[in-house]
Amino acid sequence: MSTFQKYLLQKSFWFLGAFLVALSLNFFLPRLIPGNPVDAIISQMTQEGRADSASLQKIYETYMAEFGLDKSPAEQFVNYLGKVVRGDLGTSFARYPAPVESIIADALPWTIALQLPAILLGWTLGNVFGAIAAYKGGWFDRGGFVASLVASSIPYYCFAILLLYGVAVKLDWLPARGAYSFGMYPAWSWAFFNDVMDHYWLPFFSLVIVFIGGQAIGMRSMAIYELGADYVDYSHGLGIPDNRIVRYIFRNAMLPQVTGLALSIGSLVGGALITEAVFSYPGIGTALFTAIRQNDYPVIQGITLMIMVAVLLANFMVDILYGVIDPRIRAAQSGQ
Amino acid sequence: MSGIPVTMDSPPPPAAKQSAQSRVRSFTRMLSTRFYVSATMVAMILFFAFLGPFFWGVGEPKQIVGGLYEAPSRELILGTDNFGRDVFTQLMHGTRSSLVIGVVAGLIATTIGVVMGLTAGYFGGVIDEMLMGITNVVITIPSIVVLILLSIAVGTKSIVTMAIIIGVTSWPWTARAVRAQSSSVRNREHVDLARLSGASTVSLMFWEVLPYMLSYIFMAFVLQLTSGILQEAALSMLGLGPSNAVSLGIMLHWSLLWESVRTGAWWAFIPPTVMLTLIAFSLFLLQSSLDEVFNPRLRGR
Amino acid sequence: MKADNISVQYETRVGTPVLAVNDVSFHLEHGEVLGIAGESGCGKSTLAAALSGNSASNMRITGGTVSLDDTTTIDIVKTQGIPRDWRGSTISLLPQRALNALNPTARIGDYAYDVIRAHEKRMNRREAMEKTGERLEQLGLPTRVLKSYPHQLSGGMRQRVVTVISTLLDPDILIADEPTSALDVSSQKALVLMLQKMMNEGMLSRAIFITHDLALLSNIATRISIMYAGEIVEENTTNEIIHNAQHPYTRALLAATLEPDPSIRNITIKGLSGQSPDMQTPPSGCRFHPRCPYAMPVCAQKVPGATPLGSGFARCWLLDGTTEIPDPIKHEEVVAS
Amino acid sequence: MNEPFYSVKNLTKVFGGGQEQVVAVKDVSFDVTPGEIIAIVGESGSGKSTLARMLLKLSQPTAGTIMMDGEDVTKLKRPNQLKPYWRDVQGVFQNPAGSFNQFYSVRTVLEKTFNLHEHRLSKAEKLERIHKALNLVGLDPQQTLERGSHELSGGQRQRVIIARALLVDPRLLIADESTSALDASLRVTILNVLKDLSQRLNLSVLFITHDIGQAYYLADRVFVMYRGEMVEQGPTETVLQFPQHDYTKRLLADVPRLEGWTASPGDLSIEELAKALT
Repeated sequence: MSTFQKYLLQKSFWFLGAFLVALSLNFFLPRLIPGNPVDAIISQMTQEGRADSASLQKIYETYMAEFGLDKSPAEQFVNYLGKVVRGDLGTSFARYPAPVESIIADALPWTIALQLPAILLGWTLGNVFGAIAAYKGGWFDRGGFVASLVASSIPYYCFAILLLYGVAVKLDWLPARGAYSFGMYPAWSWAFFNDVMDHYWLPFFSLVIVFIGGQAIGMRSMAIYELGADYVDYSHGLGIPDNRIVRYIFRNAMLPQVTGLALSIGSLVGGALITEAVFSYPGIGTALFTAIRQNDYPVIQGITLMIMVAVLLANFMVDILYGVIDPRIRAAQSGQ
Repeated sequence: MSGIPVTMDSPPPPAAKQSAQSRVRSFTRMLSTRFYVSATMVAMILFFAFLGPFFWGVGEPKQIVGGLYEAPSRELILGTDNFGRDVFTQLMHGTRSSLVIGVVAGLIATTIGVVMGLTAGYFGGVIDEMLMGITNVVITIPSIVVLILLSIAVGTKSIVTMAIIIGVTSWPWTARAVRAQSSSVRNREHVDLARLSGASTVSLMFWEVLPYMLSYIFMAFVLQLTSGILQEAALSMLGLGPSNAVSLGIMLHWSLLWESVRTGAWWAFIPPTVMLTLIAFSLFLLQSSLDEVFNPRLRGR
Repeated sequence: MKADNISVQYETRVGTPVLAVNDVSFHLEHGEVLGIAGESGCGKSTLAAALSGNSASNMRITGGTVSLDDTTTIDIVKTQGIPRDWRGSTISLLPQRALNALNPTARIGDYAYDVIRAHEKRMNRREAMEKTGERLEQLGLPTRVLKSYPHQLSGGMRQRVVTVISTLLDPDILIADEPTSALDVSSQKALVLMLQKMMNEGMLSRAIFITHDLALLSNIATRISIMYAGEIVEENTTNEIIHNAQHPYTRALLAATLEPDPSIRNITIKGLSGQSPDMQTPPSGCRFHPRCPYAMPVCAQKVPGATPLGSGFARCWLLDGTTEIPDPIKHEEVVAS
Repeated sequence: MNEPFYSVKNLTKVFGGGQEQVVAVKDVSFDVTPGEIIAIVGESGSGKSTLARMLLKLSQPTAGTIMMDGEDVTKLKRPNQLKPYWRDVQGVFQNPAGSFNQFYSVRTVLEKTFNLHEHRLSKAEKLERIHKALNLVGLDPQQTLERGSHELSGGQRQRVIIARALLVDPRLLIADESTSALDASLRVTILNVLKDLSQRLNLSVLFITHDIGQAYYLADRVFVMYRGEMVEQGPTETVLQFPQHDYTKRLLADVPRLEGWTASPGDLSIEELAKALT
């Protein structure tokens, strides 16, 4: 077995472990709710007078069976694992009998469409600004640094609220809620596309700007660290032009930033839950916000599980990718 | 025989000798404007949160003092919220809750992180692999998810419970960084010399390794504190906040639920937003100015 | 090549600047290797940095000119170091920590191509590779290193590869800044022999070799300058420095050079007491006087001028003709009973 | 000649396991007699520092024994078991800056050593010993005691570290590259201190170095290490004037001298040298 295979195996082992821990957390934590989740939802329904006692009893039994709460914890866990493997995440409480998978499937495309471009753009611009600021130094650096610090220290949800109020409510330049106008129906038409884009800009920029700030700060400090490296001095001494040297620095400082990118993409789903809630954008974040308000445990659990899996997968790929980019690490993997 | 070979070494020139006083002086001179600005901001926020209620408080934070979304007036300078409660009073109490949660969560996270990292870095080998294995697993599981699940599991929460939940999920980065530091300090020769003086392992870790990381640990604490405050706000906005208190996140949760942004009741959501931003900004600035002092490479930039 | 009145200082955030190099001048003829020797903190590496255009952010060149064969003279204060198009092709640097001097994520060949392209725009990649490969072969190094990353080479190999890259463009002057300090004796010897071969075969016409190791320096340098506290205290041909040193500091350095020779077995060599001066507030008069065993009142008051000594000079009040000169070289050694 | 009091037999240290196994020290044996200075010469990677750490009981040998006064100390591990050993065997390391905890004054650094003593010493006794030790290494106690690491020069720091070892009246001092971080002119003063202490206190010194010149100047006996093995040992004159092992010969031929490299039969041309080194 080659060293690389060994490395791969070892990594897979770790991630399998992490995945099991994630699954167990996802399974056991909601079951720690005082009483059990079904009791909680039933008592809420009773309070709100949403159903008579006969149908309550029926609902109760359905959920007990669904959650498997009538069996032993070990059996429940095995049951749960089996269902997860089959892609069955259960049934929503609040939107009974909608399956959780379909709720997630409706919301996920919106989230990806909103966040993936925002992350890619913010990451690219942030890294370029950061590297240039570190290399140029002086006023450009100081000004840029303070700007990035401000941009990255504004919590992204605060920034989102301010944008929403300023641009959509006060100035009324862009629509204030949703992914498309009320009364529009999703269709492949220009009108619909334009409407979607109108709704898109605000949440998009609120994410991009914050992301640029964070990336720029990270890149700047990595690049400052690289600037002190001996190879930079040596390259200067040999008369290699500045733009080449910036490229070396950029590449070497980039390695940790690549991890950052992949992790952001992985945590994309969970990353800006609140931004969606603020703009009532119909993605995962808003779904989660609603589910929490309605104590819709199966939906909460489904969403958290999906986020965990996404992040774990991204992490795993980063570890492999990292080896491909950095010859130092690649060498260690293939045992040179 | 004896005599000639050993030359008496004269003390170094006076310039090298520094009194404790002058050392303090040169330390304070290294602090930048950035430090003074951020420290002043932090002090003002602390004053506002902890002493403010005695000066400007209008009753209890949850006391209803007026109608729904009353605009700011002379009596109620930030108006009322969706329940008719005084926003200014809530803001002071909310800031206090956020700070308390941040400090407690920061302390918990830093302590766990330092203990894990120090132990792993100092001993190396199997212990290191085990502890870092745990750390890596915790890192790869997104903390916001664990926070959501934990918050649901706990049900009704106090501010302290909230802080504990945040603290126990956010230590791994500190652990990793402290481990890297401690395994490098551990290889310094004075640690071996102290061992040759018969010092026990615990005293080596405490007296020879830990002092080298204090400045770093303090900075890590400031970062953990900041992120604790932000995480609390995020959880609270999602509706998973403490049930018996007001926090900045809870104020924002209400304004999301009751549509104060879209109805234009700016006094209900601008104050907590600005306050959170101020807190985060001043703490980041503080951290970066300290980083500059402790980390000579960044100096003069 | 001539360098005149070079002064360099480091700005400090607190207090007065550190005067690392003070009014240093030297000249360098074709076929010569000028050795600059001195102990840590004497300013020798700062001098190298200033001459190779490699300034740290807080370094200021406050005086000096560099001229090449009396044709071009540049004021290095204005440019803060030598101009970029000179670096690598006219004046090249062989750095102190060669082990980390190569970009870790570039193959040796690609890096060599970058160096060549910085000066010869017309050369394409294949030609550059061929040129580098040829040079490696000439110096007895395997051409496969072209495809290697720096971390794949051993320490001694990396040092030699860096030497090849530094001299790739046949620079007029090579400034070697402590290139041997991290190497074991066999690799040191290999490097010195390689530099000599380059000199002999015309890849290199002259060099400045900076080190703290006088014994090694005597094997490569034709002339030696001894630096102390930012100044050159003595300069002469290698032979004169080794056999007929005049400055007390030079003598102390020579005496402290412990050679594996039976003659050092039964003697006790006195070292110097004290430490190098703090360069924020250098001593008055002769900078060496606080540590000098022969210090006289005048040494603390006035800066000694350069006394010519055959083909070199030394700066010491003992040499101005009014004071009796102590016994030469063996003086610091006291024979044990 | 004195009887040896310290002896090492077949000491071996192996790092790692399986395919990545590295034998850092292999079957090293020697004796030490009171008052002698032994130089262990070798290049970086020859295993000399690993040997020093084993002898100081900072790392556990894979095989072999360390005997002190006929008693086997190889298996001792816990600090309390090792205190008596550390009263006899002390160390000085390479980097004077790293040897100092920058948060403590010279006094604090020195006082930590009293932890090794069997009996509690009074304050006055401690101070007296500290004064004596600092005087032995040529430092003025009044001027030095309250200083921190950053207020001392490299040479002074190294002297304080030697004084630290002297506080317990050791019989064997292991100095691992203790002079290589110092400038040449300061280096000889430290060598002189070691020489003087050895003679005055009948202290044995194990001086580990890569520099043959220093070994020549200081040592009564020289051991040569190469790739973890001790390839040659004997009286300094014999080893250095009539080297037997090829490695010792090459080392001697490659040492730079003021008069140029001595031509020896084993001298290589640059191509051969380059080939031998790659």
